[in-house]
Amino acid sequence: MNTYFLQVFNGISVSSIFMLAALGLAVTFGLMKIINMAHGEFIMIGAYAAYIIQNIFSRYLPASIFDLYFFVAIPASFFLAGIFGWVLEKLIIRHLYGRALDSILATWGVSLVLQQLARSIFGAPNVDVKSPSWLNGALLVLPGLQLPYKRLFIMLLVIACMTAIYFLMYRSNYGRKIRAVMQNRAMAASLGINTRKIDACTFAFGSGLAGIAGCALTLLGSIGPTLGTNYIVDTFMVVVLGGVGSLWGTIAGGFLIGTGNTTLEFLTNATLGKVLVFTLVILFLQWRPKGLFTINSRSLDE
Amino acid sequence: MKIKFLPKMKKSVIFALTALFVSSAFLSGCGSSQASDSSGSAGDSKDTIKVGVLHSLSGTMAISEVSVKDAEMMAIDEINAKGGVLGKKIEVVTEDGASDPAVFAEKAKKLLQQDKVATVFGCWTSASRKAVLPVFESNNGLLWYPVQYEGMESSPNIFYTGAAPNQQIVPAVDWLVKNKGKKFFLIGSDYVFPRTANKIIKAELKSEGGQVVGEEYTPMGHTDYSTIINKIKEEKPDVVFNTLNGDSNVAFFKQLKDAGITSKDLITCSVSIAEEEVRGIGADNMTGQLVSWNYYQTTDTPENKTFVANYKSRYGQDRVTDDPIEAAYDAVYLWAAAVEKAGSTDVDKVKEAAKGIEFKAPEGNVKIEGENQHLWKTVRIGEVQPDGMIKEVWSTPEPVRPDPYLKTYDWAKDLAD
Amino acid sequence: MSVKTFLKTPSNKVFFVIVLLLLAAPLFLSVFRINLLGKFISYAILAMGIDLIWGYTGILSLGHGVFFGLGAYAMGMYLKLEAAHGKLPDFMAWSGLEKLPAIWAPFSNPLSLIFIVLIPAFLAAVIGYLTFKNRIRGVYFSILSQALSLIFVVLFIGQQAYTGGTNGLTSFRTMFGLPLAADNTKYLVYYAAVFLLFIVYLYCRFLIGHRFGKILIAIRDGENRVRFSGYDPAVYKIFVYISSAVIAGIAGAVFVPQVGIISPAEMGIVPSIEMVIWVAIGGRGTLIGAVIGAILVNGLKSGISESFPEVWSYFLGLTFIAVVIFMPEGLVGIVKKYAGRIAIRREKKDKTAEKAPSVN
Amino acid sequence: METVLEIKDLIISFDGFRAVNGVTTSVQKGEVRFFIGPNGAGKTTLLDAICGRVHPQHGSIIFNGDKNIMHYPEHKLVNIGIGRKFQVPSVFTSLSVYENMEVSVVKKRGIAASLFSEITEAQQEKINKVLTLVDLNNCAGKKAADLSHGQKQWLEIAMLLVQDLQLILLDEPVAGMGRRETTKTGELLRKIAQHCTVIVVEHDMEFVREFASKVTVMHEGHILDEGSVEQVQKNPKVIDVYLGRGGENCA
Repeated sequence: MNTYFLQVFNGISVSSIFMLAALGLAVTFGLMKIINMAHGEFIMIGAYAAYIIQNIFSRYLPASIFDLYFFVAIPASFFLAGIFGWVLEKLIIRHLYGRALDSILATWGVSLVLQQLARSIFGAPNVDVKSPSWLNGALLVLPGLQLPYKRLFIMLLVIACMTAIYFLMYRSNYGRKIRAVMQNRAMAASLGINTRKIDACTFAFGSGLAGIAGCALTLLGSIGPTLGTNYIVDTFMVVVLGGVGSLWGTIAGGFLIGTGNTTLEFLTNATLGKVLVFTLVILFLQWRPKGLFTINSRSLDE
Repeated sequence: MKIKFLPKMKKSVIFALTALFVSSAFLSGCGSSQASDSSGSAGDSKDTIKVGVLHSLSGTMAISEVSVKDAEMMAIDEINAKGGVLGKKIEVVTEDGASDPAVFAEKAKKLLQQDKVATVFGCWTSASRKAVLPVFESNNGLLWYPVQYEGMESSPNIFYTGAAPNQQIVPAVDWLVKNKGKKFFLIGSDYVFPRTANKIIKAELKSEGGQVVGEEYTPMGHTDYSTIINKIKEEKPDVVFNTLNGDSNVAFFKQLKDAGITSKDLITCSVSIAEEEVRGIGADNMTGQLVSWNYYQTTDTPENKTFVANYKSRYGQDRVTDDPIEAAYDAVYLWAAAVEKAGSTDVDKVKEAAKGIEFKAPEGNVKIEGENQHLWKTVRIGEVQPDGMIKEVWSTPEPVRPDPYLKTYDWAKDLAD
Repeated sequence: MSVKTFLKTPSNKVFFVIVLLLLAAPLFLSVFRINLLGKFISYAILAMGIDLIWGYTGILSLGHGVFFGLGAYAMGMYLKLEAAHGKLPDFMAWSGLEKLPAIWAPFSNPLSLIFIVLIPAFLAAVIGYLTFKNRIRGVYFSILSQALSLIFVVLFIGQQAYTGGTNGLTSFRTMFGLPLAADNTKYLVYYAAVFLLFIVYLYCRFLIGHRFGKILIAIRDGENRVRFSGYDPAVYKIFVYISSAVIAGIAGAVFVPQVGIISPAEMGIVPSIEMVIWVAIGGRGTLIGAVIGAILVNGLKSGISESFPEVWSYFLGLTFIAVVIFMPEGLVGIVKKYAGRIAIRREKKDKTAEKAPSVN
Repeated sequence: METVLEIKDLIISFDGFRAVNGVTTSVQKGEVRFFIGPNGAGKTTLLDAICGRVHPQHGSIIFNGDKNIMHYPEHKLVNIGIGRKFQVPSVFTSLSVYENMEVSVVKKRGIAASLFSEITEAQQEKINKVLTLVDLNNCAGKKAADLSHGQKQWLEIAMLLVQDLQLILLDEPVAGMGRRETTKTGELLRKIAQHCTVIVVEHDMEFVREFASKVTVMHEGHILDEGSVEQVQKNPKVIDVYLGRGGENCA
């Protein structure tokens, strides 16, 4: 019984990780139609940002406040990845609007450079980020049924990010501007919106979200130059399955792929589970090529 | 401005020619210039002996292989500082295998055919070794392979300085059954080494009355182990035998700890985690867990004290040494000793001379077994310490004879044909 | 088509020069370099296939490594059985198989080499039919094709007993009875590769040269317009996808005897995207660009990564960004532009010369 | 007169929003029918339905008396005689003008035909004739990408003309054109109408007045009125929703 309950929890937990990793992509891909193959590398930048903050805390600050580093690391990851994203947009992405296929190729070049950059700076081997002690341990629901705090924390973080995105995109003036630019650039520009600035900020925001994901992933996995490559295909599948341009789609896509992965892995094995999930997603997309949550609009057709 | 008068068609022809010549220039590049200076025996010119170092310096395997390359370079420099081999300096040709077996094969061909090196130190993964094996055999080259592996191989052109299964896995299982319990859960990355290792373990457990309660493989780069940990919890094994590789280990141990399982609750024994990997995992995530190797940085020999000190002073105090690093270091010395004994770098002569050669290695005495070109090695089971070092908890009293095909074990009869 | 008409187009002329150079290469390169060049030729064949589907039809497939791999594995399986001399291949024995699995059985016969073509064709037909009929296109197709290559890599690694796992297939000894390690065999294999390069080029030229090629470009420019002009773009796309997959399969089969190994590492996401780079750098939508791109990039890769392995990633990444953004037409595009400019200048000069009174 | 197109009770909705809501009308042979109406009236959606791009939830579209359009895939509609020009000029920009026409003129559109059969002389003549008609015969070798906006529109119309169609659908053919180009397009429209029926969606009222034989005014998915230009202009409802604010809508 406990096993099955825990499995459900695992499914939700893995879903939340996928959602977190895919959120930034939902912004850059969904809103801007830029396929950022370097998205995984922004996750990596976030992870290394956490590593740097941890090192600063352990080296220069009293040990008593070491556990608080994570609260600094999350915004630091967001900003570092965001700055990288902003620079990238200014240098490269802005040449690629409306050239979705080319954006795949160019950003893949970016991912190569960023990986090698990480290797040059931090070395090829993995580095260790110590989780803050308040995240160690687990919530004891029943004897034998423990829910790790880290996984609960990531779930909360996802909810927080989602809420933030929701308010930013749908309840703020800035969000209105973003949506205006993404839907009709010329019209928005003629209304006096600085579309160039909006583009750069949106891309930086999406990249920053990837950074937060990277920071959170240090709790669960390895931190190395190739960290991002482990997530890139999964996150794209999440966004595509959910439906491009829809926040709900990303949530649903993350949930389906996450629980699908864990359930099939539990029933069969990890290799087969992964193959089955991807095959099912590909088949599903044959039936609904635009994903679960489609925005039916003529402008998207061509 | 002569170009101007060329018709436009010819422009593109010229372009094609330039492009081709550029690439063929790269093709023939260093090779052709160096090919000429090789005399009689391989890689042996007037005052230097050329050797190849072939590891992944880029790509996913660079994580592990760069340190191994460093150890080989250190050994070569040490030997050169003492006057070299046969009175000649060793000259190194480094190649990058780029974590791609096909590139390994290509670079091995280059080292043997173009550079005509006397020997090659290199490879890490079984895939890369299998890729270069036919190259070394058909060119009669010599490869020194420094990593523990799954066995079932004994190429006449390869010397294996890492552990064969009977020098790592087999004794570890035996010790675990006697000291920790009989119920085993096997977890590994989905590739050749873990699958073969687990076949061996299963056969051994059967003969020792042990039991396998679960066997799971995850794709390379798998990042979520919650489901498998859940399966482990359900099966309640005494021992988790871990053959995961690379990044997956980090995820596995971090998540195992989160699930409330520490070495006090459940012992794991890993055979692909050495000091270098422990650093990436975080020592606190696997304190008290077991590993099985032939060498640790803490191994108590005078040779090791010098080795560790030299390695650190050369590459940085924060660097650690581990088993493959040490095995790679040994390989260079063993080759040098064999060349001295043979009085030549000729592959056949070196192979003949290498039989039975002994070396006081950092891990203690090692000896080349002539029959299969593996090393006699001491087996050590160690426990991960909070500082990331590994403390030896048990070792074989003597070096163990290598037996890649497990011929001397009754239970292994059906494994190898 | 006569040789004369063939040589009328500049790009055919350039290709002809390249083939001549390749044929002459053994005169001035060592066997090792010839072997390496043979590998590049297999990549050049592959690049033409990718150019057909990406450069001409505008479909970016990030899963062509799979087709390359399938062709290569078909070849590898045949060579492996030839090396095993009727016994079970070594890796199967370790993996616990007792007899040859059914999917391997046909490969003891040389006729099975037809699978080099058939397997990629079949897979491409199924995937193409599903995705193109369902109008999955653009980035969606690219992402799906990427997932496809991930699926295949995971499967091939996981099915160790049948595929050799991460090790792949290696240790081939002979090909049709000829020892692969012998220099003469290497030359033979090399010339076979050049021959296939030529054949595949002719095939692509044939496709492109007719109205079919214009329809492909039309699909790239405006698929809806094509549809409302009465064509079913899906049928064309499926056909091109299959052609391109078959070419990739042939390239894989050319690759194996030269390199001596095929492993899942050759069919993954990274190699699949690198293949597209060659075409992009050479010049998409021109067959000759694909050929030049593949040979040039791989030549550089061998050269640069031999000397500076760390630099290669930077170099490749930056080149790629630069090519995509600043020279989307690739090297061939630059040459055309440069040549075009010269031609215009020449024309102007000619005109002024006409007007001016003759000097002599 | 012969009825070319018969639309009955057509309902088309996207996510619950009814873009076309119960449209019934018929188009006679030789007509130049204009659909007009404010933005979002459902004109383009109606056009999309006639050429099979969107599938109506309810109703029927019958072509030439017995051909139900919904039974044909989009690419087959050319074969029964319906062609469509898009709002944004959509020609094959990387091909030359002549190649654009070549792709359009052929009747056998299978793979084998496009690989093995060349253009016949009759087809070549036809292309030249039509190119002369649209005044593009001088730029046959030019890349379509290098044409002006108006020329692209004409090329697209020319591509329809070589296809021997019975019904041509034009979506805003003069949008973005100057006065002179517009007049030229209008003349072209007259010539086309001699051979086949034309349905036009257009905002430019001046253009409508000059060339329409019959006008259908749409508003929020419904047909508001139908008849000659003079007739509908007198309808107070039409004046109210459309013509009254016509000034701002005219492009």
